[in-house]
This record gives sequence, structure tokens and C-alpha cells, in this order.
Amino acid sequence: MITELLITLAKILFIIGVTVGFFAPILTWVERKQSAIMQDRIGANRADILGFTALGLFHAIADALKMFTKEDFIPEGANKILHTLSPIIAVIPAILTFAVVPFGGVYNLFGREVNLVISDLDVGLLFVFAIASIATYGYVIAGWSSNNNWSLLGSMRTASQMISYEVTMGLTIIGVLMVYGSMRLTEIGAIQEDFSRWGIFLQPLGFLMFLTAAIAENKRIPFDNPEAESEIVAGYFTEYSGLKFGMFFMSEFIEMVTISAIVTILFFGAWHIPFLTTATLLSWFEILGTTGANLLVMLIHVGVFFAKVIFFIWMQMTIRWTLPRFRYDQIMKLGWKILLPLSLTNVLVTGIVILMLH
Amino acid sequence: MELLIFYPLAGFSLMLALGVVMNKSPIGSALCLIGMMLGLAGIFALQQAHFIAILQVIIYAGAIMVLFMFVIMLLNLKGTDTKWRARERNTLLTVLTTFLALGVLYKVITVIFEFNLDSPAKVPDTFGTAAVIGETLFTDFVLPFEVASILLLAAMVGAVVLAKTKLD
Amino acid sequence: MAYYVNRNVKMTWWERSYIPEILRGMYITSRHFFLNLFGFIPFFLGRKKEREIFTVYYPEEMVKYPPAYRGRPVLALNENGHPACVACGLCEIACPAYCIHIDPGCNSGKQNEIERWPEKFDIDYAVCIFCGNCEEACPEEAIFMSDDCEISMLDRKKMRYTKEQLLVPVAELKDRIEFTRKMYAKWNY
Amino acid sequence: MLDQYTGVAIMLLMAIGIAGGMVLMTSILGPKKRFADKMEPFECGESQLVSPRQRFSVKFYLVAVLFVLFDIEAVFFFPWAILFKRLGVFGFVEMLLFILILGVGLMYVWRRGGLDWE
Repeated sequence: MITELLITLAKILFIIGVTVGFFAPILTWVERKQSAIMQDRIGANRADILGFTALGLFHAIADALKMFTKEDFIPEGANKILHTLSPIIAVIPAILTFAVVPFGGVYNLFGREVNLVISDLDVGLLFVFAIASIATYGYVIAGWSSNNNWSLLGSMRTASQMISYEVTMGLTIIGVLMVYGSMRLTEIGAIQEDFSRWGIFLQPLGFLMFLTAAIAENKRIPFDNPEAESEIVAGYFTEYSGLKFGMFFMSEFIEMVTISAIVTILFFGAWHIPFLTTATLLSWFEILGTTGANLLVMLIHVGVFFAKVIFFIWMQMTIRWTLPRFRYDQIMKLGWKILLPLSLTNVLVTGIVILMLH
Repeated sequence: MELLIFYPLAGFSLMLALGVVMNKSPIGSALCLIGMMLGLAGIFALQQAHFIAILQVIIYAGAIMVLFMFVIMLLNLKGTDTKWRARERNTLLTVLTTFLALGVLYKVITVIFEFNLDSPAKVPDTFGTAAVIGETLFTDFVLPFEVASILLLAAMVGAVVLAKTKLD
Repeated sequence: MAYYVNRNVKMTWWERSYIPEILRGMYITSRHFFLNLFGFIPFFLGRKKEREIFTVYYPEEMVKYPPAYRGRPVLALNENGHPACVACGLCEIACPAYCIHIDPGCNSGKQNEIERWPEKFDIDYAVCIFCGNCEEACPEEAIFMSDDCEISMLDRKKMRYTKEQLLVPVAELKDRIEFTRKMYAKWNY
Repeated sequence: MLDQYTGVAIMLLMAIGIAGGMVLMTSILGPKKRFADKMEPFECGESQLVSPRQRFSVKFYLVAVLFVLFDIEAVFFFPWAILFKRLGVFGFVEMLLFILILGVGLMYVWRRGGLDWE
């Protein structure tokens, strides 16, 4: 019992360390640096410690320090409690989603089965959606409580965009669930050990639609109408400063990692390397003993998983710096009139194909 | 062990439920209601109803409360409205709700005493999972399932008729 | 040179899905990304790196501004080491932002070289709008817009430049002087 | 069965701790300088002309209602999808009916302009 708890705790600390401690600060740097490289600029490289700039990596530290020491500003007429509460409501779901995301398979370490997921829930994928639906409140309340016209416009846009794409996001992965017959993310990952059963081959349309809906749900460019700087200043977080402002960004970046992880698990073979089953890998390192081989394979799998995640983060960044922002009615049209009927059709077509094959 | 988790959760839910009624500002009430729904979902999960717990979060806390939030934000009720205050002293309503609450409490207490609490029912490991619920829903309860779709259709038509009617 | 965009193009179903265009756009941006990211490899292999990009890495690299650029106004210091300015005050009047302040110095009869010169000549760059009216108004070719635009600083008081800070030898302003002669001659000043 | 939620519970507590700690830190560490002009809500340098506490267009409400309805529909899909191979043709026809009935609803909403944004 105690060992189980300790293992769970270690996994939680690892995940929180990776998301909050590594990805969230690093992605602020990546976003600037990648856009700079893409647009033939040098980009962030001014912050230095003793003249040493480390490619501008210290900007992440400088940003964090600056945000901590900024004034916590609450405008007049704003609801103080809700204004303070909303960034908390926005961040918690972003972190909590990772509780069901597996980052490796099951390994036999020191005579004990270690499953590299914090909570192996039976309703894993639904848990992700449930948590995502709670995240809406953080943004809506943020705009509403600020007593600012821009914020209110932003929060109305956020609310209708997020709820529209929540439905679509749910319906686009029905096809995947039909193919794999499970909602448990660990099971879906384990099935994809077989390269021919990767989700991208079985559900290419589902992948495209899910990625679109997920980016829209995360409110990133090209779907960043809720925070459109050039239209409504910064939308729902116009009146936020300091770390409260940073927390909205943090949740956006963590959600980006979440999306990449879910896409990897559902469509790109999770932690598996194509054509290399876990058994093959284990047989290669047989000399190291059971625990040693398992440990090595575990490290390889976690590395592969995060490499895939990083690839999808890179892809989202590329999309963000390539495509212009959609108009508001275009976003709603895409969600309700194109993705929704298309995903229903996808469900029917998948059903027919599966029935024919059986 | 289960009781150790149940009582804080139940207390949390009850406190938030009280918060819904006592709160002066409508949006505060709505937030309390969301918190209560989440607490309820926790209790469902404790009773091994995993699928229902998740549905509680998705449908009630995630969807229906968004609707409530929209209504509050659209109407933008002020925290201390004069009409709102006037309702506080409606004696008939107070008496009626008190009787109703007492009736419900009586029923709850009698139901509790009917059950034998010493030996809780044993449930299989798969109890409450999505697969098991789906199995019953799509074989034994096909007709209610299809009727539900017609109900949803009616609601959809109703919403559009209400929202799209031109007043002039 | 106006050209018209035909907005009535009938797009095929595949084009209307925008997927090929999105992929094309992403191809272009990611090509730039990888070229710039790994473009230094030929440099290590002994080949000279050829940059195909237009941007300039600003603080390390500077561009030469064209002579028509209007940077901060400066005073010309002629070959004899005197300011060319005669303190006539035309630029002070022409200035729409009132940022020029001149105290004229008079010839007491002893100096034969110059008749009038500015005792004090201040320009407050915190106020200046870089319109170039002073240059246009100057009858003596004494005040010129330079190509220097890096005048940001933390203290507003320090942005008020005195005569000594403003003086720049004529030789450095040759391009601009020629440009103004051409421009203002054309307009028959 | 219960212990699978332990991780979620610990993670929730940790997330609350992180988020709450961040808000606390920023409110303690930052300077506090209040004056009237600064505390005004941002409106591009102008004073606020209209209060944001106004009634909003009803079309946002329609989106919310449609969202609730479709969310309930989507929830029915999930258990069906994971059981699809076991239910076979019967399950498919069942869901076809469901989708058709809701498709009629969607078409009605579409034709009445419920999904249009100007």
C-alpha cells in the first residue's frame, strides 16, 4: 500500500515537473525562438547572466522573475474574489488532465508491475473531456469579473467557441473509440504496438478533425478570437497582470502539451516505435536482467513518447505562426456546419466499414 | 476508509449546496452549484459508479451550468436587486418549502433505516464502467434510448423557435 | 500599376477544403525554419554560409539608411571648425513642436571670421517630431536630419541636447547635403 | 477499484496548491501603488463610456442550448462506440436511427438560421 502510494507520488511529481516545471517555461521561449527562426530573425537573445545568453533561454527565467514581482492589479468595479479565483480555475484543469495520460507502458521493475500512468481510469478519455469542460469557467469568469468591455466580449467569445468545439472534439474521436473498443488510454496505447493499427491509418479524417477541434478548444491561433490582440486587446485577460496573467499563459501551454499527448496516444502509436514491439526490445537487452532490461525499455519508451509530443508541439507552433486568424463567424461555421456533420458521417462510415470487415 | 473520504466530500457538497441558497450574488450561487456538482461526482465515484460520475461532470457541471452562467451573464443581474430582496419575506413560500424539505428529510431517514448498513452490497469489479452501462442501455433499454433522441429533437426545435422568433 | 484580383474564381471541392493551401503554407514556414536551424552546417564543413534572407540582426549588424531618411536633426560643423548656423531663428519658427531653442551670439566687431553664431542651440529630442521642417527652413545649410535614430534613454532631461552634442562635421553629412540640394532645388526654393 | 482515484485526488490537491501558491506569491511580492487613473478598467486610454454590465444578444444563449443538447447526444455515443463490435448490426441500426433523428434536428436548426453568425 505504502509502496503503491510512493510510486504514484513519484509519477505525479514527474508529470508536474515535466509540465509545470519544464514545458510551461520552456514553451514561452520556444514560441519566441521558433517564430524568430521561422521568420529569419534572431529572436530572444538579450537576457544574459554574466554575458552568457544560452540562446536566450534565460528569458524564461527573466519572464518568471518579472511576473512574480509585478503588481497584482485589480481594476475598480471588478469582483475581487472571482477575479482572483479565475486564473486558479483555469490552471487546475490544465494540470489535472495529465492524471489519465499514460507516458509509457507496463514494466516489470523489481518484481513489481509498474504502469506509467497516474490513474488508469476506465473512462480515461471522457475524463479528459470532463476536465476540459470545467476549464471553460476559468476563462468566462475572468472576463466577466473584470468589469471591462473588452474582457466581457472576450469571455462571451471564449464561452461560445469553447463549448462549440467541445461537442465537436467529443464527436470526432468516436471513430477512434469504435476502432479500439476502449476508452482506457493505456489500452488504446497498448493496442498500437502493431504499426498497422496506428490511429492515423485507421482514422485519418478523425485525426485532422480532432487536431483542428483541439487547437480551437485551446484558443490558439488561428482560432484565437477570444484573445485577439488586434481586435479586443487581449480578450478575457485584459485586466490581468503579474503571475495571474502568466497563469493563463501557463494553462494554454500545458494544454498544448496535453493535446500533443492525446494526439500521440490516439493516433501516433503512443510510446511505441514502429515495427519494434516491447518484446523485441526486451530481448535485445536480455543480458541486463529483467529489471535492467525493463528499466532501459521504459526509458526508451518515455523518451519516444515525449519526442512525439515535442513533434506535435512543434507542429502546433508552426500552425500558429503560419495561418492567419479566422473571423468569428468562420470559426462558428467550421465548428457547427462542417466539423459536426463531418464527424457524424465519419462515425457512420467507420461503422459500415467495421461491419463489412467482420 | 471509504467513510473517511465520504464524510469530507459530503460535507463539502452540503456546504456548497447551502452556499447556492445563501449567496447574495447569482454568479456566486452558480459557482457554488458547480462545486457541488463536482462533489457529487466524487461521491458517485466513491459508490463505484464511474461512468455516472464522469457524466455528472460533463453534463451537469460542464454543460448545464454553462447555460446557467450564460443566462446570468446575459441578464447581468445585480447582486442586491430590490425585487430579489422582496422575495426574502414571502411567508407562504417559506412555509411551503419548509414542509417540503421536512417531508424529503422524513423520507430519507425512513429509507436509511430500511437498509441494513452493516453489510454493504458486494459489486463486481466491472460495476459502473462505461461498457457495462452501455450493454444494458443498448440492449434492454433501446426504446427509452430512441425516445430520448426524440426528446432532444423536441428541445432543439423549441430552443430555435424561442430564440429565433422575431418580436416585431 | 494597379491590378485586379478576380474574386469570382470557382474553386474545386478539394481547393475549398483549404488543406492543400494550409500544407503549402506550413511547408514554406517549416522550410525556413529548418534552413535557418541547420543552415550553419555547411559553414562548419568549410563552405561559406550564404544567407538568403533579408532581415538584419540589428544591434550587431546595421543597415545604411538611404539619404532621404530623417533621423535626429544635427548641426553642421563647417571646415573651419565653426557651426554653419547663423542663429537666424528660422528653424525655431518653423518647428511645429517648439523643440529648438536658440540664443544668438553677436559679433562685437573684433571677430572678422563670422558675423553671427548661436551662443546656445538646444534641441529637445523628447519633443522633436522629426518632420524635417527645420532643415527645409534653414537658409545656411546648417541643420540636417542625420541617419541616427538611436536616441532612446531613461531620463527625459538628458534628451535635451546642447550645441556641443549636436555638432557634426560636414564631411559626415555629405550625402544628406547633396540630397537636400537636389530636393529643394527641384522645388525652386 | 477505489484506489485508481488516489492519483487523481493527489494531483488535484497538488494543482490547487500550485495555483493557489502562485496567486498568493504574486499578491505578496508585487508592489502596491494605487491611484484613481490606474484603477480604471482599460479602454485604450479613455474612461469607460458604457458599463459592461449590460444585456447581451440572445444568440449566445442559443449556442449554449444547442451545446447542452449535442453534449448529451455525444455522451450517448461513447458507450456505444466502445461496444460497437459486440453489438454488431443491431447496434449500428440503433445508432443510425438516433443520428437520423438528431440530424433532422440539426437540419431544422440550420435552415432556421440558428447556426448563422453575421
